[in-house]
Amino acid sequence: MNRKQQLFEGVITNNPVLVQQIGLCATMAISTTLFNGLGMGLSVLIILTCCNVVVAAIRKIIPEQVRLAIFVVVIAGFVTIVDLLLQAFIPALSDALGVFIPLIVVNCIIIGRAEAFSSKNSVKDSLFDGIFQGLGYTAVLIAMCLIRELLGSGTIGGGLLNGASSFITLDGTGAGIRIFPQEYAAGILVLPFGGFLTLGFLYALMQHLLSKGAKKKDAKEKEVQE
Amino acid sequence: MLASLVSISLGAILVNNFVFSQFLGICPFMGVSNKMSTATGMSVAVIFVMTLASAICWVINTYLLIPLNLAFMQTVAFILVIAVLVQFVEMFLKKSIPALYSAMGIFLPLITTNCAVLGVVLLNTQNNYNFLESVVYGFTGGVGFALALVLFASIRERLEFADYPKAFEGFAICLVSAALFALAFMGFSGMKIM
Amino acid sequence: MTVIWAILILGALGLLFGILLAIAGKVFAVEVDPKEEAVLAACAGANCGACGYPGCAGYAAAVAKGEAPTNACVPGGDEAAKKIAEIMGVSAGAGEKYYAFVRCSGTCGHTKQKFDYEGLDSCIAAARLGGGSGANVCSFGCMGYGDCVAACPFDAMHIVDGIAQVDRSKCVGCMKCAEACPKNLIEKVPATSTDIVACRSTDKGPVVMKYCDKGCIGCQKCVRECPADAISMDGFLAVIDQTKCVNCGHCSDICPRHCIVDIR
Amino acid sequence: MNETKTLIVSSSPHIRTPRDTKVIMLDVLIALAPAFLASIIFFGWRPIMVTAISVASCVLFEFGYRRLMKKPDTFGDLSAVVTGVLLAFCLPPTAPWWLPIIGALFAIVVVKQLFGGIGKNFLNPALAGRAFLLASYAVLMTSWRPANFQHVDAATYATPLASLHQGALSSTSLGAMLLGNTGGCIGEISAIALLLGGAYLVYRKVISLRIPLSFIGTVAVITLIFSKGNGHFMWMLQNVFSGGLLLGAIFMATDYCTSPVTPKGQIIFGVGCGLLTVLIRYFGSYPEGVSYAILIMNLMVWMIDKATAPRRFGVEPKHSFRKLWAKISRKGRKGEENA
Amino acid sequence: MLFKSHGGVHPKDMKAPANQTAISTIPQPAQVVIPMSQHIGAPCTPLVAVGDEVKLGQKIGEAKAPVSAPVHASVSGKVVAIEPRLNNLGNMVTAVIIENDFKDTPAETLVPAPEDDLEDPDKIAAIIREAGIVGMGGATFPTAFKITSGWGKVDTVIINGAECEPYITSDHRTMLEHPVELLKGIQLIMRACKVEKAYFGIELNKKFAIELLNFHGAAEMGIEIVPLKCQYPQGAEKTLIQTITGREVPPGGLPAQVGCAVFNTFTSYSVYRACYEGWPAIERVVTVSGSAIAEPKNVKVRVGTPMQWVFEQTGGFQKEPWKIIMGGPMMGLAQYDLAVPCGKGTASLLAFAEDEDKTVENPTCIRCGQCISACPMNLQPIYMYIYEEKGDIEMMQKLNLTDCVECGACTYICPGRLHLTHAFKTGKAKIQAYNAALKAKEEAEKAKAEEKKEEK
Amino acid sequence: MKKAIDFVRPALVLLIVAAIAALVLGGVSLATSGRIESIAQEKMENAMQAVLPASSYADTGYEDDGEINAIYEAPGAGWVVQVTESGSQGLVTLMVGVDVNYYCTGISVTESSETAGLGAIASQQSEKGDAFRAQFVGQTGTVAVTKEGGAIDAISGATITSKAICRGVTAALNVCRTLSVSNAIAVAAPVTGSSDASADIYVTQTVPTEAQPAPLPNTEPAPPAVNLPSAEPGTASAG
Ligand SMILES: Cc1cc2nc3c(=O)[nH]c(=O)nc-3n(C[C@H](O)[C@H](O)[C@H](O)COP(=O)(O)O)c2cc1C
Ligand SMILES: Cc1cc2nc3c(=O)[nH]c(=O)nc-3n(C[C@H](O)[C@H](O)[C@H](O)COP(=O)(O)O)c2cc1C
Ligand SMILES: Cc1cc2nc3c(=O)[nH]c(=O)nc-3n(C[C@H](O)[C@H](O)[C@H](O)COP(=O)(O)O)c2cc1C
Ligand SMILES: Cc1cc2nc3c(=O)[nH]c(=O)nc-3n(C[C@H](O)[C@H](O)[C@@H](O)CO)c2cc1C
Ligand code: SF4
Ligand code: SF4
Ligand code: SF4
Ligand code: SF4
Ligand code: FES
Repeated sequence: MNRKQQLFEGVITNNPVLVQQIGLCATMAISTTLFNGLGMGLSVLIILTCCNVVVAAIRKIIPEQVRLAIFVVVIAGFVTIVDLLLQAFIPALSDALGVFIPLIVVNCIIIGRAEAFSSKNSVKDSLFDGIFQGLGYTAVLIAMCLIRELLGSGTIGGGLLNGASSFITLDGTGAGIRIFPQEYAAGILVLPFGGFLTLGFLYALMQHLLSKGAKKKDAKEKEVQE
Repeated sequence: MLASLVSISLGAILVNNFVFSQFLGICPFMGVSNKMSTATGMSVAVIFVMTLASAICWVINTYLLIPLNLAFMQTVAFILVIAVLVQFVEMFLKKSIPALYSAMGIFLPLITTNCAVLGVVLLNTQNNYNFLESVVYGFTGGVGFALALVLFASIRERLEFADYPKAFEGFAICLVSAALFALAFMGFSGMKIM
Repeated sequence: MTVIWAILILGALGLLFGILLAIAGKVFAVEVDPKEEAVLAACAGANCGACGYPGCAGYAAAVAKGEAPTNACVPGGDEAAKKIAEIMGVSAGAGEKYYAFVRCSGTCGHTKQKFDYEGLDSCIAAARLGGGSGANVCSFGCMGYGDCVAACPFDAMHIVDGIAQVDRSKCVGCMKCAEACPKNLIEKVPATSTDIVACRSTDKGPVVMKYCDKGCIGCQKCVRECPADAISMDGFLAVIDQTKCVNCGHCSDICPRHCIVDIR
Repeated sequence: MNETKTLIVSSSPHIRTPRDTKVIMLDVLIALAPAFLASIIFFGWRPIMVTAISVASCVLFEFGYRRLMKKPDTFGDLSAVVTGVLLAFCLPPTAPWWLPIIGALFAIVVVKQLFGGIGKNFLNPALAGRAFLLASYAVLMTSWRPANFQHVDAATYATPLASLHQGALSSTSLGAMLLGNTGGCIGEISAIALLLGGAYLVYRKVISLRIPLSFIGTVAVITLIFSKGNGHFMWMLQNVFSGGLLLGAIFMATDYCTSPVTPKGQIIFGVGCGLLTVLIRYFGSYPEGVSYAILIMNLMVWMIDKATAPRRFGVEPKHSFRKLWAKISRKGRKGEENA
Repeated sequence: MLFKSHGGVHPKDMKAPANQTAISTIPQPAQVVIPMSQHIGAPCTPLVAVGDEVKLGQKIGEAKAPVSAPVHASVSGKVVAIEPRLNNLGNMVTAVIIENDFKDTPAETLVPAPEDDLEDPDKIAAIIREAGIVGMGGATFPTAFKITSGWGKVDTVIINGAECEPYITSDHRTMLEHPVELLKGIQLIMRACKVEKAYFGIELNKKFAIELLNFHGAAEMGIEIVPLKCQYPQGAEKTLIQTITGREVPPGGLPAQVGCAVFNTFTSYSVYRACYEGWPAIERVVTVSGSAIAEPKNVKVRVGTPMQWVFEQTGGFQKEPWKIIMGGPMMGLAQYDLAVPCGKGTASLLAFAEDEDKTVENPTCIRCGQCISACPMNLQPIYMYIYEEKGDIEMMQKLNLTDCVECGACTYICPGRLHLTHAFKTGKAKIQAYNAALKAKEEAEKAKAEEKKEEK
Repeated sequence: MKKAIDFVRPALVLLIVAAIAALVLGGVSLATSGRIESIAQEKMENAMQAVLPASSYADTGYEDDGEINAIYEAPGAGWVVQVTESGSQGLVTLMVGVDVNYYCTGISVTESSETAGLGAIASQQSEKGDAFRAQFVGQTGTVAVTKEGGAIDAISGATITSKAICRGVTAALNVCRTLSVSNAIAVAAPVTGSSDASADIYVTQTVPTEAQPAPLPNTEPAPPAVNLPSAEPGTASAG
């Protein structure tokens, strides 16, 4: 398998959120500060990769009737581990993400990749698939966070960066770098409404760029033909 | 007692609607709302599974996990129960009541990976609901989901006649519409009946 | 102790459910269309609902029944679409390739109008006025309101200079456009044909002369000069038999009205 | 054939009413004028500024969007002006200058034009704009000032609705509410001015009475039955004449694009708005429920329309009530004949 | 007005200009073009050949089918051609072209029927049929067939004097100038239909006509004059029946199903002329009006007179015409060729100098719902329109698009300037084509199945 | 025989997978549970320190009655009460410090979903928020906003939230009184003001089980949520 292409697919052409349209709940729910987004993205990346590897490893011994049940147990196991680790070492993140950490279990991306990819591919391929898909997911999350945080509270890097000194803090207390005063920020963007709206516009942007890309490709092909 | 049930119901259906304010079950909400008929079928299935899952998981949590100090295993146990439950119900319906299966059963697999179902049982434990409250929360949460789904399906029918930029075709315009739904549903925020 | 309990409980649950499911699988076994299963296997299996069907199984069933398109699985992408198409035996590239062709050359400035039309932008609607021909004096010609354009699912049809024109780089030959045209102007032509009569008027020559600079007047020059004897007359209209045509392009060169077009 | 000039041919009919979209929108603007006047009298120059900015930005955004998307211009139909005025009318007079601009951006671009412009949007743009602002800038949107002729302490000023929300009758007199000598959003204060505008719209047949009457009627009935404070009647009257109820029922619930088109549907819509308004006023966290009530009902319009198709001509009415009515009216006719 | 009808619009009636003066006559044209099909139903076969001399009122087209009506020469002279000519529908139809000798030599058949015959329904119907009388209200349905097919079902005759379309005043002038003849004609129709009672619905903008008819003893003849609210389309058959009797003709049904038969005012007058004077339907009163017309008026026009001639003889155009309509402004047909002849059903010729239908570049529905309030058939034009545009046959049928009577009320009122009625006409065609295709497919399948059976 | 395997195999595989999962989970849980608990403890500790500085706190075991969630006793210093009230948008959870004379020593809003810019000010660490919370220090008896005749200036535009907090503080003060009556820890101060009708208070422990606050391994103790009052408790009392 071509890794470069696999990466490109994971992040762009087969992006889990923007193209496969799955894993939406958490994407919208937690993308309010960079801290949350990054935390969630990386958690999913890790869980996805682990699950992919394990599922790929045991794919041949799974009986059909209990396939789903086994996937679910594997996934839930890793999710719980990550959940416990977060609680123990990054409690701020655990607090912020709340119920959405255990909900990674049902995040369609993970089951989806287990069913669609790693139950049919080798361990190595699955490992990379997990990483790349996770990266694609994280990228979208970060984009969402940046937009929503900037417009919704006037800051960038909330939780992670600390305004005055630009210090990176891992305990989620960073206030973020203030771009404009809070009083002008459209706070609604950090509410559910903002999640839907931002993802909608992001998706439209993606579609626009993809179609532009396709057009260019077409034009090029034509040129080549001529 | 009744008051608390009423307030749980109101909360689950309107105030903290699963889709528009809790962000749960968005994937099927987006996926199945394109036709009114599929939306209603899915609605029934979700209500059914959410109620049943709430009940069973409450029992498992209260009589197995808590006494044995296994709260950390909630997620694993719940999702296992849900997955098996859904699969079991699906098989049962397919064989025994094909008519019902074709109306609602075909939506069942979609529900396993619906955050709303796991979400509702996790919220049940988080809120320390008793058995009755859990079941009511499960049921009314499902009703809230169904309400959102059916209303959204009707608006998507109307969207067929709207005229949006090409880049917004499909998923994007649906998300924007859902955003406007969430905006309207904010009217219920903070509502309490006492 | 906790760990042991954990293993016991989860193990017991696993055992219980495993047996339950295994038994259920036997007891509730239902015959499934093998095609359906194959399609299901080819889907991404995310049960995401993006296809618009209730889950992958619902979609697979619809595909197997031939009710759903083979390329609706969004997460599966092209790969899944290809596989599903294979399973369903819908081979994309098999057989001869066809394109749609609009048999009219009456672009703006070459035809006459009876009146100024006002109303719906639709050929069928326009054809309700002026005795079925819309504002055109030519009762055969393209009206250019683009019902065919709207019908084309591949954006291959466009109104250029007042009449419909096929963009061959996009046309797949589905002929949805032909169904939409109230004038029956659109014809399926093999990709190999190079010379086509772009007119459908069977009116007499002098009549055609009056209303269109480009219409076939039935002079029979092409019939006479065709080296392959591929052209015959249908009333006052030249018709090329594409099975006989040798693609020499002579007719399009000599047609005095330039209504035989060379689309090489 | 008339060779000199080709005639126009179109399908019948060949004549049309002079009342096009622009005329209708102009009528709405005329109907809004009294309320505008009242707001100037009671709030001074600020309403002029807020309204002007709101209208200008609505028109500009509409123009800009359509240009950007290479669509034909539509600002000439004045619907953007109406949206602008109504958006301004549901802002507090103290709103800073940039507030209506943000509201207009959202209302016109996201809510209206993104869906294709007039007639295609499913949410009332002005109200959606207000909801957006309310959730984003709650402080600015809930800072009230008393009207010019009110003798109250400005520092602790609360609108009549705020006290109704607390479950007590407002100290503002009914007369003041009718005239507009009270606090509130720019366009909502004067009940008389709004009713005047409503009467004009009904007279010009721009709106029918179905939505406003069923809306206001529902609120009146429910607040009368479930009244708080002392004085059932006063409670009902204050509920009807305070807040945005009249503005909403006459000008916003009647917005063509976002209300049902069938007569029966309009009544259901109005009743729904009324119920939700009271529900939110009584139990919600906001003192005012009108805007959200209308927004929520907007979501149901398509379903309501589908469910309330008029009875097919020439087919016996299905519902027994209608049958009964048909019988009664037939009897009446017989009686007439006998007499 | 007994029952209130649903829907309706109130366009400015514009009747005054042509209504001021009495009906006048215009010189005959040098040539008349008489299409063989001036009615709903089968076309006539020509009875004459090129070169034949014909007399005034001579039957020149024979109606063989039951739903048809013969045509007569409207001038005396020589047949110079029998060829396809453009008619008001934009189609080329067979027409007899007669060179006028300006002598008006009457045919032998032009004699009043014997008094006794006028007591016998069968005979009256036969006279009406022979006279080629068709519905003059615009639909041109053969009147004799309407009468005979209603026997046993019809208990009420309704005379349509609504004349609800703006501009048109030909029926009104007829009422004013021939009240007695008109009433006698109605009496004949009642007799022919075997009913005792007739309602004569007249809109309230013709108050004087109502008084005049009452003065001439309408009531004694069993004719009840029913004043109607001025509202378009008050004169539409189904609406009129509903307003006057409270009965509603079911969808797709005929008036006879609810015991009614509706006849136009000028039809009734023509019946009088045929029975008492022997005249076939060769002349009718036409309103010439519109903003491009110099002198709006009502004139008697021979069937087959080209429009051009009528316009020239009535004073011509004062401004260049922009649109020319045969029929009323709401339901009439726009014409592009002035050579088109007037027919039996031509109640008016209108010429507009400017854009009276106020077309806009981008018709946009604003969901005002006015079309729903305006529709006399309780339809939902706004939804019919969007589904028609989408080509959704199923929804079109669900919305009862085929119930539309194409009255144009919705289009008139639409502030968004949508081409609603046009879309419904198109939609009906689409539904028809779709159903035809369905039927064909079904039949083909049936045939196949039978073939298979036979093979077995 | 083959059939039996058909049934058993899936079950066994599921069993094994589940068992492994459980094993791993159990291990991780074991390894982390100590830390997780101590973190929770620490959080609580910090919140309590902020409203009533003391060397140790002991859970009195007060049963959650829907309003008062828990009472912690700081021997000699007073109590910290966790109260939940319903605010404007949802529930508001407070920590209220109460000294032995039933004066409020400080409050902190630990959880709320009030509107940003309005009710949320009450929980914010901003000038306005600090000033608002500082008003409660030294209050006793029934605490109320000025509109209702009390001494607390409501956050402007957020009277509902302010009132909810006043209710919470009042409830906390009252519950401590009844507590002390039944427990006889308090020295002076007769019970005044309205007493909570709740008589069914029982106290399981008066001595803390874990006397030592958990040590903080990596992080500095967070700053107190509330600035200490400038005014003395006594002078600010509403009497
Ligand atoms: C919308 C509409 C409006 C009509 N208006 C009139 C009218 O004003 N006067 C009239 O005589 N017929 C009118 N008609 C025609 C009548 O429905 C009906 O055809 C006629 O009265 C029957 O009489 P006839 O057969 O003698 O023409 C109208 C029809 C329609 C569909
Ligand atoms: C095929 C056909 C058959 C008809 N049969 C009758 C009939 O038997 N009796 C009748 O009164 N009218 C009959 N009509 C006339 C219609 O009811 C109606 O008068 C005619 O379509 C004109 O419509 P309008 O009068 O509304 O314009 C028939 C019309 C058609 C097209
Ligand atoms: C969007 C919105 C959010 C609000 N949020 C709060 C809130 O969080 N806390 C609060 O006390 N009041 C809130 N209110 C205001 C209350 O509903 C009520 O109007 C206010 O408490 C009246 O108090 P005042 O006298 O301080 O203005 C909100 C109002 C709106 C419109
Ligand atoms: C009776 C009436 C009420 C209207 N109400 C609104 C309104 O509440 N909000 C708004 O944005 N536009 C309103 N409009 C203007 C117009 O319909 C609207 O801006 C559309 O462009 C989008 O809904 C109204 C128009 C009319 C005729
Ligand atoms: S409709 Fe089909 S055949 Fe016609 S132009 Fe488009 S792709 Fe080609
Ligand atoms: S080809 Fe046919 S459908 Fe297409 S524009 Fe011409 S007339 Fe219309
Ligand atoms: S044209 Fe048809 S739809 Fe329109 S008002 Fe008339 S009957 Fe109704
Ligand atoms: S009258 Fe026109 S604008 Fe109004 S609803 Fe009907 S179609 Fe739409
Ligand atoms: S992530 Fe929630 S349903 Fe898919």
